[in-house]
Amino acid sequence: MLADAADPAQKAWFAADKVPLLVALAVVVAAVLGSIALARTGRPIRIRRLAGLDAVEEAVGRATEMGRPILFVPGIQDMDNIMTVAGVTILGHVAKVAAEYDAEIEVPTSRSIVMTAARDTVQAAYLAAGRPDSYNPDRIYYVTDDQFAYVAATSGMMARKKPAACFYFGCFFAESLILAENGNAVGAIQVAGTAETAQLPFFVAACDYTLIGEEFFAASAYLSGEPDQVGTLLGQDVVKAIVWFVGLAAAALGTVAALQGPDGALQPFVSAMRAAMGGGA
Amino acid sequence: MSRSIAVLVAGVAAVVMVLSKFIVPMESAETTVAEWFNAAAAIAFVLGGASLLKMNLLTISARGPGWGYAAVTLVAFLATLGVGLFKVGVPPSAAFPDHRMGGTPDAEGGALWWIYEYLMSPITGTLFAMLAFYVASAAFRAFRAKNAAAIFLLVTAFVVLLGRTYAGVFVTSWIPDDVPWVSWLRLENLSAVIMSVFTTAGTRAMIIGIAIGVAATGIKIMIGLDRSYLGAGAGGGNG
Amino acid sequence: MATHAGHASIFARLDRIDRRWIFLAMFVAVAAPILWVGVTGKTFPEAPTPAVQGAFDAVESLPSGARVLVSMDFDPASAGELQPMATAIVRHCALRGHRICTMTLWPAGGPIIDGTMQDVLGDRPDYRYGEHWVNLGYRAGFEGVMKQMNSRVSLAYATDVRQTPLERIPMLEGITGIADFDLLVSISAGYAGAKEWVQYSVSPTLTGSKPLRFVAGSTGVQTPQLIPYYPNQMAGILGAIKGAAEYEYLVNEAVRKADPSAIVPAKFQEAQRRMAPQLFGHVLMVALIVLGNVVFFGLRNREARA
Amino acid sequence: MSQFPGTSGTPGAPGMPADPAVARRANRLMIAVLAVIAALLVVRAWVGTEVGSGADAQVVHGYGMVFVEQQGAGHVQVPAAEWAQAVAADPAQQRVMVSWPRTVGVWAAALLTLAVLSFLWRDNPVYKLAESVVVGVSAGYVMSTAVWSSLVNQVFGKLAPGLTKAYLSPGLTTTESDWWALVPLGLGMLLLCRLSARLSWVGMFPLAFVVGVFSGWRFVQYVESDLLAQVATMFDPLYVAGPTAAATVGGTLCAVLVLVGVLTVLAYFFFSLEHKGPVGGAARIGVWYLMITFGASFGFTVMGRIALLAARCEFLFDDWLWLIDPAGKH
Repeated sequence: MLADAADPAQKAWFAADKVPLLVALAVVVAAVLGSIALARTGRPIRIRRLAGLDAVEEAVGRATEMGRPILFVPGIQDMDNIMTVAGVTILGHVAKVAAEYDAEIEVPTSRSIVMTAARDTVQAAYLAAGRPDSYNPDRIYYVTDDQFAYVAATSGMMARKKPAACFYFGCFFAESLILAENGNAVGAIQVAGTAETAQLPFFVAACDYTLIGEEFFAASAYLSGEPDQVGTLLGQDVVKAIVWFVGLAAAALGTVAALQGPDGALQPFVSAMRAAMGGGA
Repeated sequence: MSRSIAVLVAGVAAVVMVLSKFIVPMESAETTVAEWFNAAAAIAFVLGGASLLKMNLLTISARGPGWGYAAVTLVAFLATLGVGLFKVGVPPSAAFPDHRMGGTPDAEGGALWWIYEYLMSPITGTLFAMLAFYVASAAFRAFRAKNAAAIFLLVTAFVVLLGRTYAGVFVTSWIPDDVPWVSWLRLENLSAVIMSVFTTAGTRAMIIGIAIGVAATGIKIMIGLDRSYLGAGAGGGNG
Repeated sequence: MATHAGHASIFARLDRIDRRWIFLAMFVAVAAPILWVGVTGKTFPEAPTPAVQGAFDAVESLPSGARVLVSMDFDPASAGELQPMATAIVRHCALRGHRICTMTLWPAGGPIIDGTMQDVLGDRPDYRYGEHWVNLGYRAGFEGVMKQMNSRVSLAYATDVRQTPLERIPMLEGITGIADFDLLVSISAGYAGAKEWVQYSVSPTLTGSKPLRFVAGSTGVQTPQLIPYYPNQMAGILGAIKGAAEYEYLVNEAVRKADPSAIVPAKFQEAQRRMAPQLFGHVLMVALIVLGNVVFFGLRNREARA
Repeated sequence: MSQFPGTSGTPGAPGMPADPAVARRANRLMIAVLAVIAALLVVRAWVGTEVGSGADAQVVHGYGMVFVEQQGAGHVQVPAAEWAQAVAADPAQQRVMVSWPRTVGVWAAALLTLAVLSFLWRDNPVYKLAESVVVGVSAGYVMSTAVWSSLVNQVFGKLAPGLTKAYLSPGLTTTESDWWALVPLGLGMLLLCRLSARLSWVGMFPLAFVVGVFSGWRFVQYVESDLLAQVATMFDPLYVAGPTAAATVGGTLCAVLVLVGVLTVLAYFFFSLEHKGPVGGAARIGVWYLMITFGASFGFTVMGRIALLAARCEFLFDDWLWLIDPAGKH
């Protein structure tokens, strides 16, 4: 229907059937840029509480009580992976809590650059917590790039040191299972966060708390406190809200049209809208 | 300075690609860029090989721990690359029987094919197959029904695991298949309902959310807000 | 209380069990049925799910001689799951007389195409290369290849693997962009694969005059993420080895229906045979989870009482 | 042997008994079980397999034999039965024969399969060796494939068609040099600069180009395929009339449940609203949907893992040991 509205002469240079797509892109751009601008004005933007983040304090507290270390695994990918970046941001938070409680934190990494980034982050966290002397860079170390060798070494370390809290935040593949299994065996509280969809079920089944997909990025944006990141989060929420109401309206229209039957007044409109959005007839 | 130019390159490239979707005459710009993109992807594989070479040579020359394994990797890499580039043992092609380089590099019977079939396939295949063992061990030692959410998850997993084999048919064969009010309770039907209703709904909402996130990242790259890629490595991935 | 103490010690011992016994149990659960099926040749009947039936119908409903593009986007690491699918779909196309064009977006996919075509078309001298099937092979670039193929297939592939220029291949006459194929099939193990095909090549055609029909075959890990695309953006999905078994069953049933005396070669029942080790593997998994929880909560209760 | 360190099994690791005496006993028992299994397999293979039938029958002591037949310029693998037939007809024939390279290959593949599986026992040098081999082989394979499939025709062929046709690619039809192909070549060269610490900043430009192009594409295609087209499905009517009352109720219920699921899971992923009141209620329902979705994913993933293991077992029993012949290869 929208496609028909375009002038035939324009079809030569403009893809008329893509008008709905253009509208959708414009809405997303407006929502995201508008929200970032709003965040930059300094207006506080509230982010809801995330159970996984609340659990950090509880887990670190327990580790302190038991006098056992905390394990943090920032995934097995390099710093070019956004999940690793988000994981290291969350590491900053965990390290700060650990510094406040004076708990020992252990960070084995699978990439040397991640080790460097993790050391910087943890050092800054200890400084912020007012305990720069307690920072020990030797507990943040590079193991090996190789996936299974990394897991074997980390598992062995877990068996020896028996961490009371294990955090897995980053990009994980098959090793997620083995890590969570070993954490369970030493009786640790486990908190995980990843956007790697294939590993989420295993984390949810084996850990006490899991930040699921977008929740993981939201936690990282919230903890980073950067207006651009928080603004982007808000912008995405705005788009989701639009999707929510458009979806609800679409279902209502579709149902009424179906109840009216194929000759009903609404049917042509519903079919045209659906087809224009790429949903078939 | 050079960082700003790089950010500009990324932004302009992204915007041009977006516009070419709507402006029909720009389609050829898009396919030309795609060709460059593809060549860059091919060269990224070369880059991957070169960086493997560099890393292992460094390990060997420094006599670092496990340098013997690095040497094995190096020999395997160079041997495979050599027989691949020179098409060792490749049967000549039917169209160009006299041409030394006429055959396909990994045609059956050639040296590269042998390496693929008898070294690469079994090792990569078995490395993946190992996950079956790990998941079994984790099943016994890690998957705990410690809260309602985990119980829901595990029960669904049971239904799917059993419903997608003959076990499901066997266990619930006593439920009549011809009474529509109850037949959906048979495990094989229940697992189909889970897929068509719950997985469809849950995954649909998730991919909508992911799409919005990807779009937001794209916008930030276009206007130069997101520069994280400048510190990043290159290369394709699989998996 | 002797029995109670006995229970507790069983729990404690199970809790400390060497994990290699669990590995061994998994090996036996998978290996024994393979040997049993290998000796007896028995398979289970399959009841096709709608998504698999949709895939079958998409191939079945095309007129004989239709052109199908099959992209085998996987490598040997996932061949255990996906090879039976590739074989079954190509075989179905060949039985229906469709013309098949193959390609791959994965560098290690080349020999997989060769093997599949040899398996299916090895005893079909009527299927002549160039006229009834053609192999374009691998091209680097993932989505870049899709973008080029959307406009012109020849931009991505100047020649096929046998170095014949595309314009001299009879079966590709009249094919410009990817939408000129009657059906696109992707059998994929991840990136780049079925999801990218939907996003880059299928969805853009849905608002146009000729939507591209698409069927996906996918690993167990990837399948749930493709489900929301069915049935709007995909005509069907073969999910994991079970999907392959159902498809094989449908094809073999169609063969038997056309000719009741036909004997289905054993190599075309691979996925159906695999459902036996699957059955025992799945049952073992369920048993391990249940047992693990019994042990866990048993020990916890005992600790609570003590 | 410090160049080949195998990390010793981690004593006391989870799933390994802490008490050395118990560990030794468990080890002995496990070795005994594995030895019995191995012995059974060897004995079965030693007995041999009869291939062919009737007068053509030959006994072959399995163990990975591969037979090939000359076909055109190359060789094609054929069942052992064909070899038995050919030998029975003419003992001196050269048409069908044992392929030693492939037989050695099956052995290599079987031993490497076992080498990888040995990691289940504990980390060891044999496993590490197999792993080192595969890292090198995969990189070499991928690199040579990228050169032949993409660079030769798409880059070299366009720059120097004459040379490329003469030495590399006889099927090439281009004759004129296309200097635009210098662009991707230049991009590639800049990309290779990333290997050098001093020049790696140069590699930033091709990377920025690739990231830009890619994010432009993704921006459009994710919105078109995963946002717009997915929202379009929400036009599906909630009332689905079926042929029977049960079908109508079932269809309608399913349609309603799908919509409720999409909306509640979306609500769960709202981050700027506290999960209180109606949003909280919706989010709680959303969590149930997510758990069921993950449960199904869990099941499918496990299914995939087991399928891959089954394929490896089948290789060992069929191609190597000839215990079974489900696909008629022998």
